[in-house]
Amino acid sequence: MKTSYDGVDLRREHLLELARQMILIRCFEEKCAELYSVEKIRGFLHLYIGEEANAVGVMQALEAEDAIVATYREHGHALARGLPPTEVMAEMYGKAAGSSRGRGGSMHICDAAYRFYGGFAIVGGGLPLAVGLALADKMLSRKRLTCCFFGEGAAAEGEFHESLNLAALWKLPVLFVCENNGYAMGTALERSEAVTDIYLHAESLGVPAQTVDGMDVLAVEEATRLAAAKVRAGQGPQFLENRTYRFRAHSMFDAELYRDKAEVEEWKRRGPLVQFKAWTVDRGILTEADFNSLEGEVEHIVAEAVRFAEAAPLEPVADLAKDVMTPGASETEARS
Amino acid sequence: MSEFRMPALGADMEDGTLVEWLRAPGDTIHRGDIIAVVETVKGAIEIECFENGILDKIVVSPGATVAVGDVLAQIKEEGRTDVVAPEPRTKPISESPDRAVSILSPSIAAPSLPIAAMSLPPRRISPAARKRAQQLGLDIETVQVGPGGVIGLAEVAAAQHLPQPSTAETPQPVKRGFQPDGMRRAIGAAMARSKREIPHYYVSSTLDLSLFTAWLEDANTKRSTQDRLLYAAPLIKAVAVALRSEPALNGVYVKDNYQPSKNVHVGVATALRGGGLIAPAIHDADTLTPDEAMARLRELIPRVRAGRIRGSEMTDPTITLSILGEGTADSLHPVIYPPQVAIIGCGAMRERPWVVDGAITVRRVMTVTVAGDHRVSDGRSAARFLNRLDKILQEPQQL
Amino acid sequence: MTEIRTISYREAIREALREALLSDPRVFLMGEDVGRYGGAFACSKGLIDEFGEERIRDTPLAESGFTGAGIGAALGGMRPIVEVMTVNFSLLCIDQIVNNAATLRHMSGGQFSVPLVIRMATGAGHQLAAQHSHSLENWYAHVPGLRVVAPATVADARGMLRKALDDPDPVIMFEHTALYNAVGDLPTTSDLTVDINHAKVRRGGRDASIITYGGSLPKALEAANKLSGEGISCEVIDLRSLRPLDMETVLASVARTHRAVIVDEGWRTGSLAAEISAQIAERALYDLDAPVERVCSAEVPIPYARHLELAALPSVDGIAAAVKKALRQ
Amino acid sequence: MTNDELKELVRKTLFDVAPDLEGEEIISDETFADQFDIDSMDFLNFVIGLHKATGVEIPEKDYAQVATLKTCVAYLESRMKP
Repeated sequence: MKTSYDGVDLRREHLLELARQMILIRCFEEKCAELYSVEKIRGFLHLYIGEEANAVGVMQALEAEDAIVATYREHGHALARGLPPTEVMAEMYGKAAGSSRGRGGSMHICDAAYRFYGGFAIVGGGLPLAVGLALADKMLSRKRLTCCFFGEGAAAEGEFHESLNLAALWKLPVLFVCENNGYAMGTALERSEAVTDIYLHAESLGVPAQTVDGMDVLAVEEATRLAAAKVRAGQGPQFLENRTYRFRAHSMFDAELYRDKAEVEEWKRRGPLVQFKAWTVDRGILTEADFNSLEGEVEHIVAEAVRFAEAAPLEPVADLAKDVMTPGASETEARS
Repeated sequence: MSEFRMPALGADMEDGTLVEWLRAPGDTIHRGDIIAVVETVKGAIEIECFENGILDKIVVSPGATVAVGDVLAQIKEEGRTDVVAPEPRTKPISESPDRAVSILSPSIAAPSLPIAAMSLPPRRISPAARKRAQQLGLDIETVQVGPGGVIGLAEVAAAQHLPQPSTAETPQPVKRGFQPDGMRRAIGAAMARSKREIPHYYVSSTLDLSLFTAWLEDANTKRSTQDRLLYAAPLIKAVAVALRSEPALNGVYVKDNYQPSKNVHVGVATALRGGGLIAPAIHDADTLTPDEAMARLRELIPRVRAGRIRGSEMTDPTITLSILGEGTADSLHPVIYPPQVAIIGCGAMRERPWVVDGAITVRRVMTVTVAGDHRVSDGRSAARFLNRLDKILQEPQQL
Repeated sequence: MTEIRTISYREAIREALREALLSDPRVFLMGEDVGRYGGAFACSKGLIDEFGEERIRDTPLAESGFTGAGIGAALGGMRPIVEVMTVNFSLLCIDQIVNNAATLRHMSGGQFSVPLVIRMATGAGHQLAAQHSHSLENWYAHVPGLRVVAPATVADARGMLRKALDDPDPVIMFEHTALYNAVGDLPTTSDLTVDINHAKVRRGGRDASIITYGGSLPKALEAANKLSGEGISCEVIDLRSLRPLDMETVLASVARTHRAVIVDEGWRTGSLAAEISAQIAERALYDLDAPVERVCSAEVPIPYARHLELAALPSVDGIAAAVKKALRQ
Repeated sequence: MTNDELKELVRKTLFDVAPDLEGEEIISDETFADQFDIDSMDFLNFVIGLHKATGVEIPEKDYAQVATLKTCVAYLESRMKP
């Protein structure tokens, strides 16, 4: 980590909050892995463990009015954005009290109140949407931005090029955040991209870009504040390539044949919590005790979230077709 | 106690040879255990058991070939005494769909059909025809097959005039295509019933058609041979227009109440070669020009003779017109086609002495007779109709 | 007696676009060559001079990009009209339409709404060969969450857009390329809005119901006229809405005529005609006097050569033959 | 066209109009209407058939002259261009 971070509040209270959020995400995701093994959570589950610094760091630089478009690995982003852990867990259980009323599941957490447009499971699928949200803001001269998270895998999709070009061409208020964790499911970056520096892709499409240490929450916050300021100043889209690593498999069905254990251990030693704890404790801003009490506090929050999800009711089957269309929009639909 | 049976392992597997038992009587077995090996055309296959319990009695010993579904061994439920009568076990149906097919394949499960029915081709009856027959209280089995070997609305409609043939009649073998004799018999029976049930009255008038025939001859000289008009065409139109203002003659009598019709669909009595008469409808005849009426006739008559009639043509007529035609007889007192309530009969056109302004002259005339249903109308409405028809025929160019 | 004016289908589309742009500042048109070029089928000619580049947005050749952007803008409070030049190119953005536009409302538990209109030209008949001659309306009419309409007349081309834009859910409007030059009458009254929920009986009849939509309507009407000369009276039903299907109107007609012939330029297998035929069999079986007939495109990639293309597409004679088959003639 | 060819043509035209009469023997001096079940529609189609085959226009007033096989052949012969 660096010695100084301009524009970042390094006082105790702020650092405690960063720690709390990262620990919450870590603990929440580990509980999800456990619940998955006893078939409480089904379907696909993609964990954010190891990448916590990115969501937490970026969210610090966003306003309540900004919009967020993310991917299927969006639990951390949802929690960092402030979505209630109880509702996020209920969504993992497919309960009606879940963020998406139990219909989206782990890959499609969303909440209109937080302008959290949610998880998008088609790689690159969210990018054009983010461009559109920004287009609307620009046309209605609203002072806000849209933050779009995606992995380095999306860089290979046509939609990546189409979206970045549109954003640059029309100077739209979009903050692209690429969480480059080195692997697109089972394919290492160097085996799928001729140019592995993703930020160069963005520059070639007319979007100013830079790399960020995705394991350092302060560096992420610093870079995001700078980029967000440019976007808010109307300079058009900005692009951050956060270099990070996921400590667990792509999803629960993955035997991780594509990487060796040593590499994982090596990254774990430089994990976001490990580095942040060392940096804050060495400077005497936070203490070991702070981290322990945070872990206790978070354990309670996650346990409560599980209790809430267990008790929450399922959506009645009778509502299956509810909200396919807007009620009353077409009598025929209602009649037939 | 339950039976362990020879499972079907492939859609085309008929039987299997037991090669080896992997468990002995008295062994406890659990769901999913492999307890035997069977030789099939595809090779040796290990057989899984789906029950928990104790292997009781081996029924089939190694080397024996048994059919799919036969009992191989008995399995006793753990701890359950034998006194419980074994519930009737259906054949173990494995999940594979093709297995279900082999159960239902005719070779095994074909119910025995009466031999007589086996020889008859299946009678293809359209759903609408089946429903219409039911509504009319008609036994669909008695309805003649139409063209294309199908019983449709047209065939039911044609049969609608039929009294139900008594069951004594031996069921004739079903013949393909249009049966004129069947049709003739059907119409004869319908006429008899109509005569019995409908109180007919008759009113006739002889009309001077000189202006009409002159107009027609002149019109035909202006037309090429193909477009030439038969007098029946403009006559149909005239009758239809005259009927517009005579609701009591133009409608249908159904279930003891009369429904006048707002349109005039004229059933044109058409002679079938070799005898028999059928009167399919020309729809909305009052709205047609003479040329359109002629085109309808030109299309309708050959088709009707070939037996290709449409359901709506049989069910829709609200009145029937029967024209005797050239060199036949002076007048015609026709029988009403149920459920209609009137029929118009036209005799042949004749030259007759005719008084005009007190002097005798020669005019081409035709006797037109209205046969009406006294339950619905009386002579005065028929007379009114004939006078109106006369007036229309005196101004043929208006048609 | 309101006066009548005669305009082309293309002109009616342009008027509808202009009226929408004038009446609602949230409305904007986005698509390839909709601006400077005036639209691939000249439906937006002159609009850029009147409304400017902000609201008449030419886009790069990035169907997924700009369609997704349209969806995002709709989420963001705009009322975009995205023009995907033809249904053939929509295969490049069908992911955005199906996985985002159609799904977001339900998958978010009703939190998000996508009030978006996507217009696509469709159909064959101009010898454009297989890649430019598709008719895939049924692909979109298959997807819950979308509304799909097919204006076949000048009045519908002029009147449907208003209702489509008012609809809070995504509406896909198919304009058959053979219709752009068709000419029709419009009353000079101010409000020309038409509903987009119901089918219309374009021609009453007794002996058979011809059910069709979009570019096939003129062929169906011509076949009906040809048959009426032979004493066969056909009812012609213009579906207008392909999702939801107004089956009430279809079933009422079949109940009267007892025979159904469905004309659909899509390929027979899995076509919209197949869906309608299934619903008739499910809900009107006992009214049928003959099997439902379907007149669809031959199951071949649409060929370039004119005589082959004509042989592949539904034809007036083909429709008449199907009616006669249903009448067992 | 010889007399026999013309007779054959008239026979064929009549059978076109009434296919179920095919193969019947035609008595040459008895009217078609009397021998067969020919109504005014059939006769009109017969006249149209003759017109198509021979080009001879038969006005309604001449119908009586083409009512039998013999008179019909004579009528046509006198009017057909050589």
